[in-house]
Amino acid sequence: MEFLKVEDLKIHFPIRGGLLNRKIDSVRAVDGVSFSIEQGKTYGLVGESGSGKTTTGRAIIGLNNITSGKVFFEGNDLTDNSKKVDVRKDIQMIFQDPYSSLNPKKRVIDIVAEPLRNYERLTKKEERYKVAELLEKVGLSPESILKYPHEFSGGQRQRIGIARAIALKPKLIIADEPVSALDVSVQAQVLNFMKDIQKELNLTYLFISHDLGIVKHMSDEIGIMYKGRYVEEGKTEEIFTNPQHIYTKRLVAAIPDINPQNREKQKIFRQSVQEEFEQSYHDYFDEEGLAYNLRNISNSHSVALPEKG
Amino acid sequence: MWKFIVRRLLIALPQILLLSVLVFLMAQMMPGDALSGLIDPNIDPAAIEAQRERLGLNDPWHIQYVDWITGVVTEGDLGRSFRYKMDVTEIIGQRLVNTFWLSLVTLIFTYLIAIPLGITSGRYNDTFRDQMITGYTYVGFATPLFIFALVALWILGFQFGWFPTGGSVSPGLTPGTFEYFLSRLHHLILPALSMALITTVNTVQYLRSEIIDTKQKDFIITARAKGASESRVYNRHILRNSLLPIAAFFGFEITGLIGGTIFVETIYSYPGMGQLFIESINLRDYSVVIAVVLLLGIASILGALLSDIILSLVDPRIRIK
Amino acid sequence: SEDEDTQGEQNDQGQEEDTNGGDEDDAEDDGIYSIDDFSPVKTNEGEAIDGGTITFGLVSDTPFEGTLNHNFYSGNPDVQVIDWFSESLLAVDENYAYTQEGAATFEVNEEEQSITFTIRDNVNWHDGEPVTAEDWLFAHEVIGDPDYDGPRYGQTFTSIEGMEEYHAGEADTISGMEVIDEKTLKITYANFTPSLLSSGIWTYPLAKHIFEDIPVADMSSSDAVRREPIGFGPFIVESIVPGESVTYVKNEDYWRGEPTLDGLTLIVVNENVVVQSLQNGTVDLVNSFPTDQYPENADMSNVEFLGDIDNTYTYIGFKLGSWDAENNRVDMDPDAKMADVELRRAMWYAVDNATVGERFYNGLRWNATTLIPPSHPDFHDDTIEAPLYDPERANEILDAAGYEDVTGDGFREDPDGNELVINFASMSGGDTAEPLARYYIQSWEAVGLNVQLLDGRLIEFNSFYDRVGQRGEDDPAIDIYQAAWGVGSDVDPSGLYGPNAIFNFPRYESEGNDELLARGLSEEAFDHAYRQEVYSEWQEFMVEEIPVFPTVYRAILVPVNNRVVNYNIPTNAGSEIYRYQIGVTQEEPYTN
Amino acid sequence: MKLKNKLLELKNLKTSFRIRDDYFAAVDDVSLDVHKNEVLAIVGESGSGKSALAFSIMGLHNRAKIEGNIVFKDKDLANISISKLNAIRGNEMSMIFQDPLTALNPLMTIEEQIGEVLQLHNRNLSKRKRRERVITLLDQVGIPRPKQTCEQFPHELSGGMRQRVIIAIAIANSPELLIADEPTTALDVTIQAQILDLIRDLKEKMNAGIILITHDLGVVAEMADRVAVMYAGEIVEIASVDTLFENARHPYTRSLLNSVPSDEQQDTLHVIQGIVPSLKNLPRHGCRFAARIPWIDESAHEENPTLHEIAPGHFVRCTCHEHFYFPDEKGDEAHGIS
Amino acid sequence: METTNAVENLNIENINKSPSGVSIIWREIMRDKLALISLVFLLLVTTLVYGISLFLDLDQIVKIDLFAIHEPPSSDFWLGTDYGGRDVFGQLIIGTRNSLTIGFLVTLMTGLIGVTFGLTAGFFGGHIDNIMMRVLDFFIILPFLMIVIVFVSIVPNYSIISFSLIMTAFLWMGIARLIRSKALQERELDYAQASKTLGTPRWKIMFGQVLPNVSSLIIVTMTLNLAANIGLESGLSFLGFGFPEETPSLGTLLSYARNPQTLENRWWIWMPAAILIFLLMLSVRNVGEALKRATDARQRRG
Ligand SMILES: Nc1ncnc2c1ncn2[C@@H]1O[C@H](COP(=O)(O)OP(=O)(O)OP(=O)(O)O)[C@@H](O)[C@H]1O
Ligand SMILES: Nc1ncnc2c1ncn2[C@@H]1O[C@H](COP(=O)(O)OP(=O)(O)OP(=O)(O)O)[C@@H](O)[C@H]1O
Ligand SMILES: [Mg+2]
Ligand SMILES: [Mg+2]
Repeated sequence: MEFLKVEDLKIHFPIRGGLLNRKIDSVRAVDGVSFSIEQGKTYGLVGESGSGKTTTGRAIIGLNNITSGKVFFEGNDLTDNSKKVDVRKDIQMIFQDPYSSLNPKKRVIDIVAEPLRNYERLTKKEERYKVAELLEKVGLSPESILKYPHEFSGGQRQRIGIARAIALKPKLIIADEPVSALDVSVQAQVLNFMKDIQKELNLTYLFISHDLGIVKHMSDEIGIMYKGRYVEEGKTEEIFTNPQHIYTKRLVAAIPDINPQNREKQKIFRQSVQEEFEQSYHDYFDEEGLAYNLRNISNSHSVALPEKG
Repeated sequence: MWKFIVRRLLIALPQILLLSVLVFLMAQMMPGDALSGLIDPNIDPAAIEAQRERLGLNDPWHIQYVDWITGVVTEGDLGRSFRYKMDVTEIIGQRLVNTFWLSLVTLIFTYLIAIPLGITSGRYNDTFRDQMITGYTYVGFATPLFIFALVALWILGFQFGWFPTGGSVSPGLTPGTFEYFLSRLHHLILPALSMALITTVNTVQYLRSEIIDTKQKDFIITARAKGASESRVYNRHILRNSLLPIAAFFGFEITGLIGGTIFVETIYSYPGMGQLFIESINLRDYSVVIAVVLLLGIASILGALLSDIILSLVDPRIRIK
Repeated sequence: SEDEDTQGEQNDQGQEEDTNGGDEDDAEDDGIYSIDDFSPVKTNEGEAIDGGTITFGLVSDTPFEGTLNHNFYSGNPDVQVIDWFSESLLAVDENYAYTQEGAATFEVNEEEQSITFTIRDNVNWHDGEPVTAEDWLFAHEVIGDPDYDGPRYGQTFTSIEGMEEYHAGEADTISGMEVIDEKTLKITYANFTPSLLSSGIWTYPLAKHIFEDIPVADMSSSDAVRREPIGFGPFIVESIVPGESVTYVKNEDYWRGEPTLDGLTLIVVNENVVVQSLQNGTVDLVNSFPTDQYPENADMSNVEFLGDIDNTYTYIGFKLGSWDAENNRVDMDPDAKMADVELRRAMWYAVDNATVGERFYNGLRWNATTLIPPSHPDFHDDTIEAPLYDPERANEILDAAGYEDVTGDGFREDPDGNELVINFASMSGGDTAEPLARYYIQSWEAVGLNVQLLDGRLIEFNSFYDRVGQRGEDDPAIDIYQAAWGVGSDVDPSGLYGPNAIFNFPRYESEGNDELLARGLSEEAFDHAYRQEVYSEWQEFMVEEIPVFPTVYRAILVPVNNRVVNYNIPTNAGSEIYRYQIGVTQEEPYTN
Repeated sequence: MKLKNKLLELKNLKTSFRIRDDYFAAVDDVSLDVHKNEVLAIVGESGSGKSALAFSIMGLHNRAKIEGNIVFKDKDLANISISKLNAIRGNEMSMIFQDPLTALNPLMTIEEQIGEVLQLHNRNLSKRKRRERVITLLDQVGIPRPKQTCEQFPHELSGGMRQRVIIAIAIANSPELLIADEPTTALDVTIQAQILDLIRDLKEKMNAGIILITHDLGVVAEMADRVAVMYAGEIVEIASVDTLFENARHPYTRSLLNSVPSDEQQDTLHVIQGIVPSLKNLPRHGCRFAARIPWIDESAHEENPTLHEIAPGHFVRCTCHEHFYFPDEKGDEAHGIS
Repeated sequence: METTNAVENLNIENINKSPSGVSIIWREIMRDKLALISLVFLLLVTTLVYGISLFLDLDQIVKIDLFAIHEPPSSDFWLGTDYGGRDVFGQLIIGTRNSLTIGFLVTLMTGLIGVTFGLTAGFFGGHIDNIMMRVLDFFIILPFLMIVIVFVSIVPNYSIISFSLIMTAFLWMGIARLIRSKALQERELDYAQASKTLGTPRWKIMFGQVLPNVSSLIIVTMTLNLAANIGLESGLSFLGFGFPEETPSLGTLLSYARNPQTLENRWWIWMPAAILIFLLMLSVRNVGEALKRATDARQRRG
């Protein structure tokens, strides 16, 4: 039994219009995505803006309606509404924007205790104790308990968000661009911390980002999305050392190299990738510019290529 | 564009229908009817009752409604005023023209006042000038229109005698002549100005805050970085963008005017829709009441529609093709 | 004979010029005036110049409707407009009895129960066509037509022989009407009463050559009524701004003679601005001046205030029964809450109408005694003693009648010891309506009667009359009410107090009343003195019976610019000063 | 580095904002040179004063107090009439803004917006010429169908396209100095790469001096010739790009470099303790970075830290760098990463 | 993980609370002199009016006194008397009380309906929103003043309550629309989404999470509405669709000014009411603006 398994997930948003505001078309935000994650690992989801990463993540946690496909969590079908297994508390989310993800009108204690109040009956005292403990775990002083979010820096706020997410001891955390809004130095802080608690609590991450550098740093496995579809999936090293899809190559080439000595090399590399991209575009994408279905090229690495030829 | 308008009108249709039912019902619930005013020992009550019967005033309301709405839809017949013994359409025709001019002049005044004041206030915010203007908006907000209109009538109309104190035109002038036009204008100025001075404060304030907002937008910085002079920045960028919501408000102003005309027309004895409404309510001339409310309700709907259309015309972001 | 009777919505009126020199009060100090100090006729100061124009202010909150024909109009503002260009064919004297001074003369044939009218030869419509007997007949035919939508059809018409058949559509012609020749009309009456000769005749012809092709139902909205109205009066309508103003020019062909003025302008003047308009000469005169504004403006120097007694009285009515719609008559209920005449009498004694008149109306309304106001000097009997304010007396009467406060709550219970709450309905509109109603309640409270304002507020005009019973559906919640009646040019009160009158709101009837009313309309009553006698008796009778009691009579005030000469308040019937004689002494009005 | 081609010189620039009744310096005593055909990168965390600096040069602050000199080609922009400044900006000197979503007027077409800057500095340009020039520019910044784009409104373009339009506005009059304030932060990596290429091309073609503001060290490494590191309103280190990445000295620079995930990076990234102080709470005395490296002895800091030229063209503020070590390195060595 | 002493010893009562929204508002008002004066004035008027009216005998005030009609101010009648000989000062006190009561009632009721409606529509969105917005659209197009006048002339039992209800029925849309659009924005914000993932029920998110975030908007709008409502009431009374005179309101006193004699010669009847209305509206407005600034960090003065 896989820990998390997503099968042929499709999420379409209607576009309304016309005389009576009927549905006239749909945005295929996610269009046939399948992947699975092992417990305790980090799975990175990469892709350019609008490729459907967030939508996928939100669908798993139940914030988006699923058009078709299945999501299994520890063998339970989350898309089956008739079965009321409450596994929701085992899945939590960390949001991109540390500013809007905390209710500005609530004190830290209310924010962190919110999941506890929903699922556990604690006395006021127990609750306070628990919250202080969680804050301590994320490296904030328990004295902060009565402050408002605006009194914290971005990194601290993101950690409050994490404290809230781990309050129920979840098994899976969906982290949607958890550090994109943060400064480099603060990014480091949050990333380190996420790794720490992963070990400590045996967490599984679905780590969504468009920054390949960070995904590479965090993930064991990576899936690359393009226009709602997967173009490549594999172990982190495989993706970075042996990208197969032209789109993947292009992404990898676009990462700025931190060594100024490599400037020229990088530029030439990028140009060559760009040329290849332009030339062989039609080998990799169908008439609508969408990726083909994934095909295994090794047992841990698959690429979206057309069927035979 | 046309599709959009048609769609909006389609949405408006049930609204109007519902409005007509509501108004009709309300009118039915009003005590008395137009004939109840005819108490005269020389008039045979039976004759009055016969008239009632003939006019269908004794039918149940839904039958009366269906009769009425059929007339409205099929021949634009809004019924007949009991009091004026005329087709409602005709009475309203006269009054509507008067109210139209009053509203138009008021709107012109409103914008003539609001735009310079709002711009000055927004551009030089927190200066003395701005404080004066803001002061005016506060005073304007706190002064009920009817008090202002009453006092204005008193001082300018009577004490100084600069303006006529009632009516829409001096007697004896021939429609179409220049004197006639001037006289009408003369009769309009005071009511329109009173209404404009009071109701414009919202627009001034809105424009002010809109300008202050726009001033801080990034694209204004872009304009400055292009080397555009301050006046150009204001005229080409800030104003255009701040006036947009004001333009869009234009349609809603119409709705606002309706309330104002009731007061102003009553106070200045200006024979328009507002005055007609109050009279008709008092005299239970309810075919007129229904027609006035319905018409002004439709005006509100059209105002809102107009706003949407203006907005979609001037704002490329929501331009409808 | 415009018998504008109506209820309380009628304008207050007022009187004239400088303040009194007073009889009992010195008005200089207490601002109380008396109708006796006003003349209904303008004092002429100087010689009239040739021509000139005046501006007549029609005091009204609302525009005039514009139904500009005597045969169709329904509101008072319109008749003010009409009277300048159209007039009755018959003139009346001070008691509203027809005279031979009008555009037509008549001859009564009591035997035949008919009257023959002859229109003078020089009476012509404004377009030059003669006013004919046909026109007069035509007016009757139109008003009697089932399609007619105006309010005129009533007793004036039904008393004509064959009218009801015509009205019902059973006859093509009115059998009682006969055109003898172009200028002569003979009308035969089925119901020949003395009332006929004071207002019982329809005296407004309708220009047949203009209206004949218009369907009756469309006449009132036709251009001939609304835009180019026609008459044979002293002035001709020149232009109309609908609802707002009318300009007239003189009718050189007017049958009494060419008018002095070149023309006149009528404008609607809001009550709120009437003083200013008079002061600055915007208007020379108005139809009626709001009396409550008089004290502050009594010293206006450029006008003379004329005054006349209005033909209306305000009264308190007691509900004594209900309307029996089946039999079309009142159904008096001996167990009604107000059935005890002593209770009603006590309530009359409890209110101080003299003071009300002085204080609320500065003496321009005054204590009323009987149900025929002094506007009909021949019929109003001022010797009758009606209850005057005397709370002691009221208390005594109540005590004697068994209304005692047994529960000790300060209010009297009825003779059976049950709680007595009297519901008082009063109408809104009019400046003093609210305090006046409150005052009456207070006064009754002072003699221990628990009177409550129905619904806690004044009732709007229309619903008031609906609830009081103008459609026969009396609201049982009403015990007493305050209203006003205008007395027509004919004093016959049957329409208001007769057993078959739906407007008999008290729902009162008694043998004595029936008999007196019948006698007033009997043949003998063609004798003036006899009729006076009968109505004097009736007035006295009603003071004893008290189905209603009158509270105040009213004055009409008409300020007129000093430059105007030969003006007479139109209500002042029989003065022999006519509109065509009005002139001015200078081109411009005097200003203040 | 061609020193004679000095284009811009900042001398003791101090930009202060008014907060309630006091002025607080967001840019504090900054001196810098920019030369022709050079990319000077300014890096630093959010709130360190980078944008405030750029805005000061362009004269775009409307309520800030600016002290010191901004000498641009012999003219001191800090003390120049607004009309003269207007003649320079958009013309000889221009700026690219960070947020392509908001930096364009939503009610004007692309053509109007680019045309405006052309018209402002060349009144004689005919309408037709202007349009041609706009199309050329759009083409130049890599917009595929320039003719159609002309007629379009900003909201009809993607973020990358809009940023190109903003660049087109900036280069319309071939400026000698181009200030780019985080031009790619809002964009996807692939588009970022394209935009950076574009800027680099422009530098070469127009021989312009470029101030590139960013907090992405990767971008710095790829683009810059020289780098100035800002912290809390001050420049803490200036060096050529190679020197900086190989031999950064200032503790802040080193910490920054250490916190980026990179190929050679260990499992845990370096974290700078504490937070960037807000403008009101900036330390105004001593080493401003001291609070964030508390394990370094106070005596290691200068009392009034100044920039020291420790190698030709390599300036470092304060003496604390000589004693700096990362706490987990147990203090035995004080070398930068590489 | 071991719990450290810090957690063990955590004593919540000793931790300094950060300033809450209320105190920020309070600070802002204290800083704005005009708003402070306005607030003090409002409180003063409110307390005085409600306080004094406890001791006033309404029956006595509205008692008709035929011998004291139109008395100018004197020591017996501080503000003179009206045309029924009734004490204007007493009417002013009661009138202000009634006007304020109506103002408060209408503001509260419209607030309650508007907020609930707007929040529900905005928060649930989709079809619910669609339907609710149609309803709202319908109310919005009604010509308010006219409909109210028609209603007033229908209603048989006319009292402060029924009047307030009528006003409310046609006045809740503004705030509803405002709250809805704000709620639409808020529900998309991550904190609301976060609550969903945390298993918080929808209604709890709506009232517990979203509501506090729109509360400042609600307070500001309601304050400004209060001023507008007081104005509306007086307007209706002026037109003659107000209360019976024995339930005086400020509008009742003002409507006496329709009589030109009163307007010109008897200032004591209407002028105090006019001034009071003016000051009340101005003060409410000042306080409202200060609140608005307090809730908008950008405009805050301190
Ligand atoms: N509620 C929605 N209604 C309509 N379309 C939506 C909705 N949410 C997302 N989309 C569309 O779905 C597509 C995928 O969006 P998504 O947010 O998942 O992308 P992403 O990969 O997370 O991008 P980013 O990096 O910008 O966050 C986009 O085209 C977006 O416009
Ligand atoms: N107009 C202003 N009024 C007051 N303070 C300001 C103003 N503009 C900037 N600041 C403050 O000045 C400091 C420097 O701001 P600046 O925008 O220059 O930072 P930055 O380095 O560009 O950061 P980022 O990377 O976020 O753009 C910050 O603390 C900021 O809050
Ligand atoms: Mg996303
Ligand atoms: Mg910046």
